[in-house]
Order: sequence, then C-alpha cells, then structure tokens
Amino acid sequence: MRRRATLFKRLGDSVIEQLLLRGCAIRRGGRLLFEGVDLSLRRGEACALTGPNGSGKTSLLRAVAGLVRLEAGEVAFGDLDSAEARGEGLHFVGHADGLKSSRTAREELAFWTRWGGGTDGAVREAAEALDLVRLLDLEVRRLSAGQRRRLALSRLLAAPRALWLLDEPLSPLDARWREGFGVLMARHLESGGMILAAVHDPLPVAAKSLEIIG
Amino acid sequence: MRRRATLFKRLGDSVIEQLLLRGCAIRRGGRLLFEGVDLSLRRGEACALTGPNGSGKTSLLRAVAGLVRLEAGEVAFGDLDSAEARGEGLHFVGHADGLKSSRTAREELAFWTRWGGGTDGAVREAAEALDLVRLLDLEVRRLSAGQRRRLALSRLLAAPRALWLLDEPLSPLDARWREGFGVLMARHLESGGMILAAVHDPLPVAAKSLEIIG
Amino acid sequence: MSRLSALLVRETALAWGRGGGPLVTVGFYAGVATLLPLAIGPEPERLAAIAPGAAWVALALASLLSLDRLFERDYEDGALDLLTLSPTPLELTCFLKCLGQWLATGAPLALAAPIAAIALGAKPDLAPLIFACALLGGLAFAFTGGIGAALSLGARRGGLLTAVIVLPLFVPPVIFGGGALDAFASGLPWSSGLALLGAYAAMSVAIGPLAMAAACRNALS
Amino acid sequence: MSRLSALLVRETALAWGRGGGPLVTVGFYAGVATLLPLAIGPEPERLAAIAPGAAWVALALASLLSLDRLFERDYEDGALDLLTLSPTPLELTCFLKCLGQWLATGAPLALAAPIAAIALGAKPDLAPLIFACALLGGLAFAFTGGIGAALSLGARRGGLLTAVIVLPLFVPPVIFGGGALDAFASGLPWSSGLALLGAYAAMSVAIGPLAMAAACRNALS
Amino acid sequence: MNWAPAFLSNPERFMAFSRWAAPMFGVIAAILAAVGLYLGFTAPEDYQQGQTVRIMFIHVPAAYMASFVYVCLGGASFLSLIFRHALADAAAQAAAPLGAGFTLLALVTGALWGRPMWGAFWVWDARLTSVLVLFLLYVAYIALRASMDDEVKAARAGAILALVGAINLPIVHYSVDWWNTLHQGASVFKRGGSSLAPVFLQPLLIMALAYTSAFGSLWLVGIRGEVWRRRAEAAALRAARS
Ligand code: HEM
Ligand SMILES: Nc1ncnc2c1ncn2[C@@H]1O[C@H](COP(=O)(O)OP(=O)(O)OP(=O)(O)O)[C@@H](O)[C@H]1O
Ligand SMILES: Nc1ncnc2c1ncn2[C@@H]1O[C@H](COP(=O)(O)OP(=O)(O)OP(=O)(O)O)[C@@H](O)[C@H]1O
Ligand SMILES: [Mg+2]
Ligand SMILES: [Mg+2]
Repeated sequence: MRRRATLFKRLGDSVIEQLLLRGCAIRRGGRLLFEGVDLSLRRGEACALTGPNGSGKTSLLRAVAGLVRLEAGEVAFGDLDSAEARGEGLHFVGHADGLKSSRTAREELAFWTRWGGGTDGAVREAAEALDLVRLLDLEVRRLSAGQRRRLALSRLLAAPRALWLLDEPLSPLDARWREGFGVLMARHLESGGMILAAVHDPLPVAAKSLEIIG
Repeated sequence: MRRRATLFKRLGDSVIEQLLLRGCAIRRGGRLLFEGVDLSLRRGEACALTGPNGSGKTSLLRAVAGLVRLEAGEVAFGDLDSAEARGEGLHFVGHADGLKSSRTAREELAFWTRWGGGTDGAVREAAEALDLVRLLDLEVRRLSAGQRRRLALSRLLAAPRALWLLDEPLSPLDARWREGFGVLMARHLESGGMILAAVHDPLPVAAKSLEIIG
Repeated sequence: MSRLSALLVRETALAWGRGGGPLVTVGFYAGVATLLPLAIGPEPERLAAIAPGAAWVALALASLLSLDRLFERDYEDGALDLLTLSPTPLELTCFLKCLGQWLATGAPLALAAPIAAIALGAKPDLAPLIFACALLGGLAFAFTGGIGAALSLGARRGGLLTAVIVLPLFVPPVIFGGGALDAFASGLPWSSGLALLGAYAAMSVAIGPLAMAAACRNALS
Repeated sequence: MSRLSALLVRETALAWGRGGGPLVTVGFYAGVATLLPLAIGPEPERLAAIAPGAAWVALALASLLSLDRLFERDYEDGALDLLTLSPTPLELTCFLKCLGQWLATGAPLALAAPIAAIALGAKPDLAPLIFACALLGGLAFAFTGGIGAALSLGARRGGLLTAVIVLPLFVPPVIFGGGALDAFASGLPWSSGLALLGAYAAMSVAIGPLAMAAACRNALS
Repeated sequence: MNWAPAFLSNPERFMAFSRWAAPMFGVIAAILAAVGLYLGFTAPEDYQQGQTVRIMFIHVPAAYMASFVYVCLGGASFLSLIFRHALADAAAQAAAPLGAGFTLLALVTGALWGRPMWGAFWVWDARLTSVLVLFLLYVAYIALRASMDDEVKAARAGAILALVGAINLPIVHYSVDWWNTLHQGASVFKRGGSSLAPVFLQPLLIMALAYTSAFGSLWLVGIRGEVWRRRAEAAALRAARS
C-alpha cells in the first residue's frame, strides 16, 4: 500500500476525466479501415480493443494519441484541450518501443521518466516494480524480449498519467509477469486511471471490450 | 491435400533426421544462463521451449542455429554435418524478422524464398497459404503487426526444410491465425518435419515440452 | 526545464555515439584533410592556397556524414512518437536535437578545423577566422541538415536523398565562409562574408526547427 | 546460382535505395564537386589544377557516405542471421553485398566523375583516365569500406567509427589514383599509378570478404 | 491578384477556366515568340558581342523564368501547406519540372554564351552557382516527391522543402551585387531606367512575355493532367473496393 501511495499519487493537473470517441473512422493507404467507432471510458475503467489482424487497432490507438489523422469523427478528453491531454495526460506503449539498443536500460528509463515529467525517485520505484534493477546497467540490445518489454512498460509507472494506451502489452511476457502486470493495471484503475489496450487475449483485469470489425 | 503435396514435398537431400542436444550450457554477459539441457527431437515431433523471461530460450534457439556459441555440450543433427544441416536443413524465425521496412512484401518474400532455395511457384503458394496475396504490393512498414509476422512465417513454407526454430511465433497473430498456423504446423509435422518453438502459451499442436529454469 | 535538459543530454549523447566522440570526430576530420593533398599533389603553394577552403569543405561533408540518422532512428524505433507526445512543442524538441548534434559533432569539428588548415599550410593568423567560420557554419549545417534529415523520413530513398536535399542548402554558407576566408587571405575586407554567414546561421536556427517539426509530423501521420 | 543472383539483385536494389538511384547519386556528386570551388574561390587556374584530385576525393567521400549502413541494417533487423544460415559461405555473401553496393553507387559515380572534373576545368583528355581510376577506385572503396562497416557492427560508436576505420584504408587508393592523374596531367608516365590502383582494388576484392565475414560472425555470436 | 487563388480553388471552376485559358496562353506565347525572335534576329549586331548577342533573347528570359517559376512553386506550396488544398498541390507538382526545364535552359544558353564572352563554358561565380543550386533544388524537390508513396505526405514534404529552398531566391537575385562577379549586373530593370538600347530591350521584353505565357499554358496543362490522374486513381480505388 505504501508503494501504491507513491506510484499512483496525484496525477497532476491535466487529469483526463473521460475518453470519448464519437463516430471515428480511419483511412490508411486509400482504404477505409473502419467507421462509426464509439467509445466512452471513464476513470477507473479499462477497455480491451480486439479485432482481427489488420482491422485497425493500432491505427485507432495512434489516432487517440493524435499521431494519425481521423477520417471522420472525433476524440475528446473530457473537457481538457486535446493538445494538453495528449501532451500530459496519456502514455502510449506500442510495438516499436522507442528504446535505443545501444544505450543502457538505466539511461533509457531515466530519460523517458524525465521526459514524462517524473523524478529520479520514480525511476527507482518503476524499476523495482518491474524487477529491472538487476538489468539496469545492461545495454538494451542485450535484454531478452520480455525484459525489454518490461523496460518499455516501466515508463507507465515512472511518470503517473491518467490514460494508458497499450498495444499488445502482454505478448512477450511470461506467465508470472502477465499476472504481475495485471496487478499493476488493476492498481492504476483503482487509483482512477484509464486503460485502452489492443489485445488478442483477454486482459488480466475486468474490462469493457470494443471489437473492431475490419 | 493437393496443396500439402506441393508445399511439403521432398525436403531435399539435407534432411535432418534427428535433433539432439546434449548437456547444453550457455553463458551470456558473464552469467551462466543454464546448463545440462538435453533434448531429442525426431521427425514428426514438436517441442515447446518454455521458461520465464530471460531464462535463455532465445539464446538456446540461436545456439541450435549456430549463431551463438555453446559454453558446454553439443548440438547434433542426426548424422548430418552441422554446417550443412544449418545451411540447408533448418529455418529460424526470430523476433527480429529480417524484413526491410522500405521494401514491398513481394520483394522480401521472393528474395527469402530464393535464398532458401525455393521457386517462384513456392512464393505464390506460401503467400496464398498465409493469405498475403492482397498485401504483397504494400511496403513492409505499412503492414500491421500480425500481417508482418505472417509474412515472416511465410518463409517457412516457401522453401521446405525439416527443422523449424520459432521464437514466439504466435504472439501478434489473431485467434483465427493462431489456429491457421497451428494447422500449418501440424501439416509440417505430418510430412516429417520437426519444430522447436519458444513460447509462453501452449503450442496449437501436440508437442513435447522443455522447460528452461533460469 | 529538467525535461528539456534531459533531452539535450540524451541527444548529445546519441549524437556523440553516432559521431563516435571527439577522437573519432577529429580523426575523421584529419583523414579528410589528409586525403585532399594526397589527391592533389604535395606542392606547398598549391596546398596553402586551398588549405582554408579544403578545411571548410571537409567540415560541410563531415556534418553531412553524421546527419542522416538524426531523425531516422527515432522514427523507426518509435521514439519520435513519444517525443511528439509531450507538452514540449515539437519545434523545441527539434531545436534541441539539432543543438545536441552540434554540441557533439559541430563544436569539436570547429576546434579541429584551424589545426587542419594550418597543417595543410594555411597562415596561422587565419586560425581565429577559420574557427569562427567553423563554429557558425557548423550551426548552419546542423540546422539546415536537420531539415533534410526530417524531410526524407519515410521516403523510399533515405540516405543520399538527405544529401541531395541538404547540399543546395549548404551551398550559401559555404560560399559566405569561403569568401570571408579568401578575402582575409588576400588582405581584403572579410567581415561582410562573416556577417552573411552569421545571418544565414541565425536564419537556419530560426526556421529550421519549424520546418523539421512540420516534416516530422507529416512523416508520422 | 539463382540464390546468388537473387542476393546480388537484392543488394543492388537496397544500395540503390540507400543511394537513391542514378539521379540522386549523380546529383550528390555534382553537389560535392560544387562545394569545393565555392570554398576555394573561382579562379580558373587554381581550380583546374585541383579539379581531378577534387573529383577523386569526392568519390571517396561519396562512397563513404553510402557505406556505413551496408551491414548495420541487416544486423539490427535480423537479416544477417538469415543470411548466415545458408549453404552459401558468408564470405561469398559479403562479396556479393559489396558488389551490389558498387554496382548501385560506384559505377554511376564513376560515370559522373569525369564530367564533374571537366566542369571544374580539367582537360577533357583526362576523362578516360579519370573514369578508369574512378571505376577501380570505387571497387577498392566498396570492399575496404565494407570491412569498416562490418567491424563497427554492434560497437557502441557506429557511424563515424566506420569512417575512422575506413579512412586509413582509403588512403592508398587515393594516393595511387591521385598520383596517376597528376602524372598524366603533367605529361609524365602514369601507368604505374593506375597499375598500383588496380592491384590495390584486386587485393581488397580478394581480402575484404574474408575480413567482413569474420567480423560479421564475431558481431553475431 | 488576391481573387485568383480563391476563384480557382474550386476544381470545377478551375477545370472550366483552364480548358480555354491553356490553349489561349499557348497561342499568345507562339505569336509573341514569333515577333520577339523576328525582332531579335533583325536587330543590329552588337559592336562588342557580334552575333552572339542574340543568345540574350533566349537566355535572359529563361534565367528570369527560373526564378519566377520558383516563386510560383513556393506560392502554391504555401497554399497547399496552409489550406491543405489538393489543387494548390497539383499546381506545385506541375510547376517543378517546368522550373527545372527553364533553369536548365538558362544554364545551357548561359554556358554557350560564356564560351565566346568569357572564354569558358563555366566559371564558379556566385550567380552561376546559385542558379545551379536552384536547379539542384528543383531536382531535390522532384526526387523527394518521387520517393514517397503516400500522396498526402509527399505533398506536404515537398511543400516544406520548396518553402525552405526559397532562401536561395534572394541569393540568385542579389548575387551580382554581393560579389563582384564576371556575370552581368542588373541592366534591364534598374533604378534610373534601363541601360539597354531599345533595339535590344524591345525584343527582350517581348520574349520575356512569350516565355511567361508559354509557362502559363504548360502549367495549366500540367495541373489539368495532374487533376485527371488523381481522379482516375480515386476511381480505380473505388472500383477496387466495390
Ligand atoms: C551558365 C551561365 C549563366 C547563368 C546560370 C546565368 C544566369 C542568369 C540569371 C539568373 C540572370 C538574372 C535573372 C534575374 O535577375 O532575375 C541572368 C541575366 C543576364 N545574363 Fe546571365 N547567366 C549565365 C551566363 C551569361 C553570360 C555568358 C552572359 C553574357 C555575357 C550573360 C548575360 C546576362 C545578361 C545581359 C542578363 C540580364 C541582366 C539584367 O538585366 O538583369 N549571362 N543570367
Ligand atoms: N502507413 C500505412 N499506410 C498504408 N496502410 C497502412 C499503414 N499503416 C497501416 N496500414 C494498413 O492498415 C491496416 C490496419 O493496420 P493496423 O496496424 O492498425 O492493424 P491492427 O488492427 O493493429 O492489426 P494487428 O492485430 O495485426 O496489429 C492494415 O491492413 C495495414 O496494412
Ligand atoms: N548479447 C548478450 N550479451 C549479454 N547478455 C545477453 C545477451 N543476449 C541475451 N543476454 C542475456 O541473456 C539472458 C537470456 O536472454 P534470452 O533472450 O535468451 O531470454 P529468453 O528466454 O528468450 O527470454 P524472453 O522470454 O524474455 O524472450 C537475458 O538475461 C539477457 O539479458
Ligand atoms: Mg497492431
Ligand atoms: Mg526470447
């Protein structure tokens, strides 16, 4: 409980109260992937984004993060301005994890923590929570697939933010860590966070589900 | 059945009859990952390599492929010379899939088919078997995670080889394709192939299991 | 502020890695400056005449060499996505990226330039001017070069496409700097060349980040 | 045979992509050759004297620019693993990679070199010799450059490290070729320089692949 | 001129306008070129330059067009960047090869003229070099667009490059003032009136107008072609989907 108090402390001023997708449609490479996608996510709720390969889950997550343009519809973050919400209110962890293989895990985690507005203390706590302490001095290229994914996920804890956008977060994790990360997700929800995760297997927390039909 | 006859036709002269690991040990970065790993895999058998993150599954697969040196023990491919067996008898599909994001799927598949000794006909059949035909003219960077994995897996079919070394082959695939690839694996085993796959979930075919304890 | 300084440190470290630290940078410079006389022949007069210019061209080319991966790596491994998702405007991020690039490679090269020129036979009193030109020129090269690097993101032909975009943008500073050096060597007034170089550098620092940010957003979407 | 030709085609296509096709390659060359006179000043005599040498150095630098990703991409995306897993010896694979590199960039650059030299004021009768030197030199640059690219795989300092490893290896061909051009221009016997260049190119083609294959195996394991 | 982009921003209106405007400009260009060349070749020989002065009627308007087309390219790029307007982008795309062509013409005729005048086809002076840079910029623009598959991205990337490259325009123009060069300083448009004799000035101005309207005609044709190509592509996509 002590850990929770520090990790999931006040989310700052830019707290997203609600994520609202209304009539979203995305076009990639001239093809309309989907249209009319609606979703409402409040604090404490999670949503599993499912659908066959190529249906547009990743694209939708990127659109919520503002990295891909919507063909139609809109994304609203409660009554927050969307530039502010995207800048300070959400985390995005995709397939491409943004880790430089030639730098050490410590350098990368420290940088991304700073970038997200976290402190040095947060770096340590995040590393502890994901059992990375032993690995921090290895270069990223030497990490195993699961270790590397844990390093990417540790950013979620290092700087607390309300909305987590996760793209297949569990896939290279072993059974123990799927459960372990499930616990971390549950804590995040409990403390008022939101999770939107593209997955092929069920999420390890209670969640709504949004299926995209390609 | 017609398709099977062509896809899994004669495996050529360099057929690995048996994969034998005896007392294998691997050291990475000064640490002994595991030792005393034994395995015997005969034609028609599959083996699921399991173990926690960082236990050395990927390292073991790479050692079988000859890409990583063993600290102790040996790998034998029946009575085949191991250079020959590695050159012509096995396929390796890892996390890093060797696909160039700026080239089209067709170019990549055609090249790797040729490189493995397959023919143009095999390219077409492999693309059909993994439902890639529609995607062949896209650049690889535009493929979704599951589509890209299917492209990497299609190399297995494009040039028939006895031993498949797979590193978490199923993770970004959707439910339909996990099953679909299970069917392809079953066919490969039926026609006398062998599969050694590192996984965190059970394999969709009947398989031995080898657990690595980190 | 801590966010920005962390970015600057990271970019400098990455550029240092790409560029390989001072030893490597200066080694490269020395190598280029040695190749030229070897190709041209060792007559001292001929060499001394072209020495400052050669050092100057080597600077442009060295900048070019270390530039093309300024954005590409971040683009391919997803770091650019995360850099965009921040309250820091992307323009400022791009500015800091280029600044880091300049600190890690431009500044050491500027220190090496006078030495290389004198080794080639230039008069020692040219050294301060060469240093000033190299410092300003490096800034201009880093910021205009960044534009090329950002524009060729996601293009089918990375690499030399950057070079083709960047070289026309490198030409004006090369002219200005070369003109100033030439004028100084012949005892003519040289300050206008230096002033133009400074103006060009200032303009690239001002406009570059805008163009880079627009190009990055475009590549990501 | 079909496996090898497929590899050669792929490597040529990738290098072409890295290098950006003839338009881009030649445009780059033109750009580099443009910078030099700008930095040195436009006096025709001075320029004509250094023209062949400058074209020659530009060739070395252009080769350098396109080299550093010869192996790195394949290393990072896992293609090098798959290229190793083949009955084709890794030495032959490396040879074909360099050959593809040379076909896609060295050969077009060799065509452009005489044109650039003449534009800078070299005498037109130098053209065939420049072409021959550029052709052989390009071969030497591709194969020695490949060694540097392979050696710096997985090193903490990639990029310019390649350059530093490679530049010393580039020096002999630059001297031989520059010497031959200089001798020809002054009416002296020039064939020995060309012969030495050819010998060096032949040696790099013979030894380069062995060194590259060893370096790749080392980086992978 | 402010109404022009607004008026033409509607593709239907543009297509209707260009249908008759393109051939009209073409005819005007042909007439003006005939008159200009006639006057040019009947003008007296220059006492210094002899017959070679006649290259001027080809060279100077081409050099002026090289910059002018870039201004058009920059303007169209600006509009396409700000308003994301497809027609403006088509205009930019169509302008680039024309600009490259005019620049190449200026370079080649200048080089041919330089041989008798300066004794060399090429010298590395600031004006010549900056025109070469202009040419390289056009090439870079074309190469950049050609190497991106996604039309929208290619359009925006190209527009950014075009605007950044506009830095070179003042350098082209003022190069003769900033450096003492071999190349002629401004003599046609000059404070205090032209220093050129009217027998040379008249055909020169007529040729400039001819070049301009030829460009207008070719540009409109190019934009129309671009619009058609995009319509055909959209139709093909629709057909493929249904
Ligand atoms: C490749 C070589 C040359 C290039 C690239 C070139 C380029 C140009 C340019 C850019 C302009 C000015 C257009 C403007 O201000 O908007 C121009 C104008 C002119 N050029 Fe050239 N030029 C070349 C060679 C020559 C030669 C050899 C001569 C003859 C001596 C010449 C005579 C002129 C004249 C008389 C003008 C008109 C000047 C004025 O009234 O503004 N050019 N040229
Ligand atoms: N940049 C792009 N250009 C063109 N098409 C694209 C681009 N990115 C994605 N696509 C296409 O859009 C579709 C959806 O891709 P997306 O990555 O969103 O799928 P996904 O639902 O995440 O699939 P997966 O489960 O395989 O990860 C795919 O068919 C893909 O080919
Ligand atoms: N090149 C290397 N240098 C040093 N250590 C390495 C290197 N590669 C891997 N390791 C270490 O070896 C261990 C095993 O790595 P490996 O990738 O084989 O694990 P794994 O079983 O595949 O794990 P995962 O399930 O996460 O993929 C890890 O702890 C990793 O940090
Ligand atoms: Mg996806
Ligand atoms: Mg693994």
